[in-house]
Amino acid sequence: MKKVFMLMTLLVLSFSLIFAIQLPAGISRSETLICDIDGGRVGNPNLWNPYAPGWRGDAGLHTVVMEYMWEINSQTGKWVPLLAEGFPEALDDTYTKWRIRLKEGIYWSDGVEFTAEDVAFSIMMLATHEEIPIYTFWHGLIKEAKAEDKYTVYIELKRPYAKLITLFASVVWGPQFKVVPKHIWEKVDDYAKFENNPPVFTGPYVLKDYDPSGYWFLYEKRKDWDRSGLGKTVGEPTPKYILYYTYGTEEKRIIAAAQHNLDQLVALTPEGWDALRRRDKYAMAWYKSFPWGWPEDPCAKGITFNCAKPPFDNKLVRWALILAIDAVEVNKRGFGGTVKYSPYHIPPLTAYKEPYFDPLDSWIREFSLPDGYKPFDPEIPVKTAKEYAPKYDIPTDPESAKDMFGYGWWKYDPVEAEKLLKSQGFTKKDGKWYLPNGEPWRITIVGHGAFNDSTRIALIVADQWRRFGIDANAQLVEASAFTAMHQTGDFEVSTGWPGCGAIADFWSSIGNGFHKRWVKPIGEVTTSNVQRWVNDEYSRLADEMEKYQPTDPKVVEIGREMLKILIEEQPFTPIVGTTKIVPVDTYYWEGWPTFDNQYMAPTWWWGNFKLILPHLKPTGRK
Amino acid sequence: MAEKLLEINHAQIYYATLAGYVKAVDNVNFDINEGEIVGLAGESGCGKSTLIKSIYGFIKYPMKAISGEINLLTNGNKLNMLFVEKEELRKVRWKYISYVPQASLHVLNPVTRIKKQFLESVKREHNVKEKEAMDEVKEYLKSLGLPPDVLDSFPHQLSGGMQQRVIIAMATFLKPRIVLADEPTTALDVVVQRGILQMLRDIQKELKNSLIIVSHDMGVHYQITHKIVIMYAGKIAEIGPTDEIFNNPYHPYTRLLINSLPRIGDREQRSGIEGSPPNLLNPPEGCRFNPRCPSKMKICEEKIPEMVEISKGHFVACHLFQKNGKRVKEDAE
Amino acid sequence: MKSKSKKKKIVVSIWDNKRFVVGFTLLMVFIVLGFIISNFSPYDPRSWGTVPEELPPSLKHPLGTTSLGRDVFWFLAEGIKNSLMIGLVAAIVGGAVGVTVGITAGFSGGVIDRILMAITDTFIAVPSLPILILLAFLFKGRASIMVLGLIISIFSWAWPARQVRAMALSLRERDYISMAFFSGEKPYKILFFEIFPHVIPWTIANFINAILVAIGQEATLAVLGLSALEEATLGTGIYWAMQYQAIFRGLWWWIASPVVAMIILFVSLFLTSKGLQEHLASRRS
Amino acid sequence: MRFTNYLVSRIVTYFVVIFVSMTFVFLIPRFSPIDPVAALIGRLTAQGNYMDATALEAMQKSLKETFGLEGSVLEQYANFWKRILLGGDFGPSYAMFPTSVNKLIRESLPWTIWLLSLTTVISWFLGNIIGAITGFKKDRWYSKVLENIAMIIRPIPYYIVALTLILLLSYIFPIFPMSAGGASIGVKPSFNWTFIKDALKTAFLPALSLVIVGFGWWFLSMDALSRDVAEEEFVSFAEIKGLTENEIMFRYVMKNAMLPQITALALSMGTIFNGALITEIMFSYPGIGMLLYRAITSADFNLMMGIITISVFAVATACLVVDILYPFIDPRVRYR
Repeated sequence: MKKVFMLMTLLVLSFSLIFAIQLPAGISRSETLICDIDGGRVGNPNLWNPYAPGWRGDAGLHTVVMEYMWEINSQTGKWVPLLAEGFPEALDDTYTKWRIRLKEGIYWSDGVEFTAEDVAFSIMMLATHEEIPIYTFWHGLIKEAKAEDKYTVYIELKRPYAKLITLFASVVWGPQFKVVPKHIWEKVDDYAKFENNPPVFTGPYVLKDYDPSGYWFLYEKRKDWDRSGLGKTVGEPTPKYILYYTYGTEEKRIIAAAQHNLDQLVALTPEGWDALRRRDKYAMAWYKSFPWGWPEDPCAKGITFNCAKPPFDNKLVRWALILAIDAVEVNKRGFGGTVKYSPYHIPPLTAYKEPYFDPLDSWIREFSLPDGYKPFDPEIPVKTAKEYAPKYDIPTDPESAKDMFGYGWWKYDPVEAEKLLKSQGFTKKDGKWYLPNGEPWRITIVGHGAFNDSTRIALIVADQWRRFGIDANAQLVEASAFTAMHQTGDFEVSTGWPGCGAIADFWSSIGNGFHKRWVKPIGEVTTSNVQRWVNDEYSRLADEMEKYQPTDPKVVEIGREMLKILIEEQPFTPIVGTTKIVPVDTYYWEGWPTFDNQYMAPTWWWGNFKLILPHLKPTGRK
Repeated sequence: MAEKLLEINHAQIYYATLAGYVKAVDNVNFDINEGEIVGLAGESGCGKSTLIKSIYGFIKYPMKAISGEINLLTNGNKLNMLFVEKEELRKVRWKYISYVPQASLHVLNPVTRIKKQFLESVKREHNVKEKEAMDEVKEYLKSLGLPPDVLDSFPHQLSGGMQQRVIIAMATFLKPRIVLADEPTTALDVVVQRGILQMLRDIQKELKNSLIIVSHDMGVHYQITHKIVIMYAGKIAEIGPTDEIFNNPYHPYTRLLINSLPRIGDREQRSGIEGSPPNLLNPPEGCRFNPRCPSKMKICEEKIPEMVEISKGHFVACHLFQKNGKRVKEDAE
Repeated sequence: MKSKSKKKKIVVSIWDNKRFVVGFTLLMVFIVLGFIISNFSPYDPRSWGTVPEELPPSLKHPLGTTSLGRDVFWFLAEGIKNSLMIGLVAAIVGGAVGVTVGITAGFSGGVIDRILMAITDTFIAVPSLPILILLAFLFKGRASIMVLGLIISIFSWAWPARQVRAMALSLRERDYISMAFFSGEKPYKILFFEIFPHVIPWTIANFINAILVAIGQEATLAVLGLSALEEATLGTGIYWAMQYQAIFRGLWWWIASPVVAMIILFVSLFLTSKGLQEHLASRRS
Repeated sequence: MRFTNYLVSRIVTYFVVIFVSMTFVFLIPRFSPIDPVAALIGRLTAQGNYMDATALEAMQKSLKETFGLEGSVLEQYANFWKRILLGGDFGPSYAMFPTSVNKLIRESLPWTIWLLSLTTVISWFLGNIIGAITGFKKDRWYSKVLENIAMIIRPIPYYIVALTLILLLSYIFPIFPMSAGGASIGVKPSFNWTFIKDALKTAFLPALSLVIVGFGWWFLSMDALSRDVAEEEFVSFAEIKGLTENEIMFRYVMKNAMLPQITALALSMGTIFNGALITEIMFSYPGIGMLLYRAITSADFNLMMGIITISVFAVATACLVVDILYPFIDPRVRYR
């Protein structure tokens, strides 16, 4: 009996003990920031070459070691020159000659000064070396890049290209262009096979140690951090060490955070966050309370139609299917009510309010289908707010609801959907829909098995369409099949997410991306416009948009017209924006960006994460 | 006077089933003396196999010793094999009492060489070196007329008859006082059968011990035994010296058994005994043989017949006979 | 011969075998639940949002409800049916192919034996999980319960085939069977009347084991998100509960129901199979 | 002579099996709707790597060239065999280009082999010894208890077992702190005590989970086999001979019941090379299973072929070894 009692005491004791992660000797937990690795285990941890197709930046390389010419503050949508000074200067009206200025006094981590030679070398490397497979595009674009002086780069293009900065500046995750040290890379024979280990870049941290199995990476702050781009631009990053560590499954990451062994998590499901916040009083997300997550992820999630496959080539059929979707339910079941509705084909970002959403608001309310039906429902956000108000005490007035849940979405109106379908020759017998040719209507929605949002939307929409009378089902496939099926047009409806954008100029994403020139017959591979949607007017506007620099006000003007066409046509239909629940555990570190302190976006896995580091403060807990 | 080696007193051995006890051996008494070859005879299911297993102390669920004694008398000690400690049992087995199972191809461990299987029991008892034991074993096999190279074989390489010889050799190697043989020749062909019986008898002559042999085949008993115990439905019907039993059987059942035996010069097939043995869950009242008995009397359904000695060493349990051996049946009819 | 056989004659009924009785009773409960009661579901168990979310077990919802607005009890009933179906399809197809291939190879010998065994060994050598995943891609979308069972059966026949061949080889050596061959008996008659009876106990055990393995395999595919996620199965039941962190969020009824159901289903099949085997074994001797 | 004939024909079958298996495995992914180039582009775009349509188009073309996927399936097939036969080279991984497949496998395989061979052997021994005891002494209370426990554990999906262990031993009672990888931070793989101790500690939970599940499996089959053997006449005869229970159990019951288990062990040693996907996922343990799973989800044909080839070789070799050695283990079996 006594033994049992002793044992129980021991168990209770060990219960109260929180086990800290074991760090190497000489490194204390209080000066170490532990970060999650977005993509999990790194397959080849020896590979530090950002131009190798298989490189991984999310384990620290591009967040704390590398620096880009321009990072983006994804909260404001504004570029932050990091290595560059100011913005690219067009030297002529046709945008073929450019000049880029660099900051002075930045040094590579091996002590060599960072100069225009490095930038010119890097550009020419991309423009001339065939073995770097991702950059073939640069061969056709760059004619010459040279250092005019130590801090000035001159670039000449083979053809006019107004969007030059989008190649050099981070828009979402990171840019195509990563500057490399000339003094190291000029000695390399084969750029595609070069491992670049240990990595030498301008960032404030250097690689100290890493797991040969790719589960963790330890970085140490440079002694001369003030000679990094970040040090020159923002200030001193606080943590002395940064440990990238992947615990694996969501369950384990939750436990790790609750035990204060993980300071920052890349993404949790709404349920995972629910589980964490009940266990860890130090855990914190973007909003203090519901709906918690950061709603500014640059891709809206929804469904995509294959416009080359009947009956999805008929826009009224597409509209009917949209009206058979209950977005409120999608939000509730798929995301626990935490996401914003996205009626537009760009994500529901704060940055888009002023250029697009507000100016188009009255238009979208009045927008009507050919039969005069007005599909837009601005009441949906209020409805959702009211649903969650009792549980979370949130305001339900239209303005607050708009902030939380967006501008609205399309009505859930199976009656109108039925009317539309019948007008197109569809018939309904015994609650089941039949195609105009008399066959039963079956739809397979392809979802991305590895992305929760895509999976859940596919399953919920399939369920809703079944209730509407269509024999719909969802097929979840892995990444490899998902993209391939899109590229060859081997799908009917999918939950892909082409509706991306972070800056007002959406030319590089849905602008050029939905140009009719990319459309290929089903069976042939196309990398863009996999919806195979052909619209002459839209393509003309896209061509027009290409001619202006991203900062030009004309871009937004054209953009609004393009959005109108997309709304009318619906080649793909975003349903909700993406809310990233990217919590932090503030036991050791505080000063993280939040809704109340929006100096940056909580984009831990993007290159711009480094901009947050100087704002962090240690709590002093041991 | 030959030494008594075994006494069986009121042995009751049942089988436990969901429906109740099956009275496989019910109140059986007899003794066995040194130098005797005793046969246990009866139809299938009469309890003879159960009895011989019990004599060996080989009682496993659902078999259950209920009461009585089967005393093994060794050097003045009494060991009741019905209720004995496992360790005690192991001490006497193979040394004082051995058991030869029914001939089959599955008695020897198929994956071990004969040598090893032979030595297992030998070494344990003798506590001798393997090599010495081996030599002894070889010598013994030779004396029995078995080729010593069987020792290096696996069981499946030997014929059924050879396997049975090996088993008998194993069982008798340590010169036990009692050898039990449970249907030792069944399933072997006639020529081999004779050889095996011969071997058993030779060994018995050599060791001067007692041999108890169970067989449903009266021919086997005729050939080898000195004394026969006839069992019917868990009880002893008749015990007597072999030639008396064969020449002058008293019990109607014994007579039927002997009549069913084929004889030289027979033209027609001998008929078996009509009817079938009773259900031992609920054996018939009175004499258990009464439903099949050609000479059934009224008393046979009411009273269990007692064992009476009709002549010296010849007992019978039948209402037809009184103590003096006079038949009562004629009078009754 | 032995008085033991007396006792065996009395215990002829399989209902005297405790394991069988317990296993079979449980199995019947599952079969009734899956194939009969599930048809009386008040709502489509696959549909989302048919009941209020995350309610603990109550009289109205005996096993509670999920975050998806499904009733766990009715989902489970349907899931038991579908899981059993997957198991049955895989076991029937796998067993039939395995026994046929094994017996054919074992009795024909020579070239046919070599070819059949090479094919069998191929299916043993090729790792099943990656191929199952790739095949799941091939069956675009309509990965119905039947298709899932068939996919799983692709890899469930090879091992049994090898075992049956080994049995056939040893049976072939037995006198009465070679006698039958030499006396010119039709091969299929020998197969059915002489050989098959000998493989029956093994076949039953293998059949039930195949059902269990298939149900387990579906559950593994499900946790990787590769099962027919829209259908209710025991595997998808666990998948959804894991996806919505039922354990951490205290929704124990959601995760426990399919797991416990799986355990009981296994136990019932296991006991039934054991009981049957014991019964057959006792009848043989 | 008989043996030589048998050996030759068995080895011919062995190579046929390997050839057919690999052809099969080569073709299946190529007829599935997966494509390595699309997968890589998909990963880059899904990450939100901002890339304009023109750049994507150009990238598609050059990647196909770099990956050597330009030719027909037949040409690729010929190439594949050429590379393998001329030096065992599986080419570069697509998803982790330009890292070579051989290198990736070399990094992961030792972890897998060490964890799985250890746990397989442990659970095999435990399962067989305990299974033999309970099967032989089936009426003892502990046999019944053990059998019931095994019967209940066996059907629990493996990931539930794993998760329960993590919750129990890493969270509620944090005896084994959660970790990822094969060793702790700063401990480098090498042959010294620090590393081995650390690796043992890290591998404890995954190993425990595998042993629990593996034990259930081996135990139940050994239990059943031993029950059958215990009914055999030779076991009764051993008892008749007066052998002790232990002697009978080990020399008679176990020795006979073990035969099929030895075959099964050889085969499971072969399947070790498949890795243990769910274990690796749940415990973040480095290994070949996750590598293979990643290869499939990213359509990394070369990596897929590399791992599956090794696995096919291992299993086919295990089968071959079993077939050749079995007559030595079981004297009753002859070559045919």
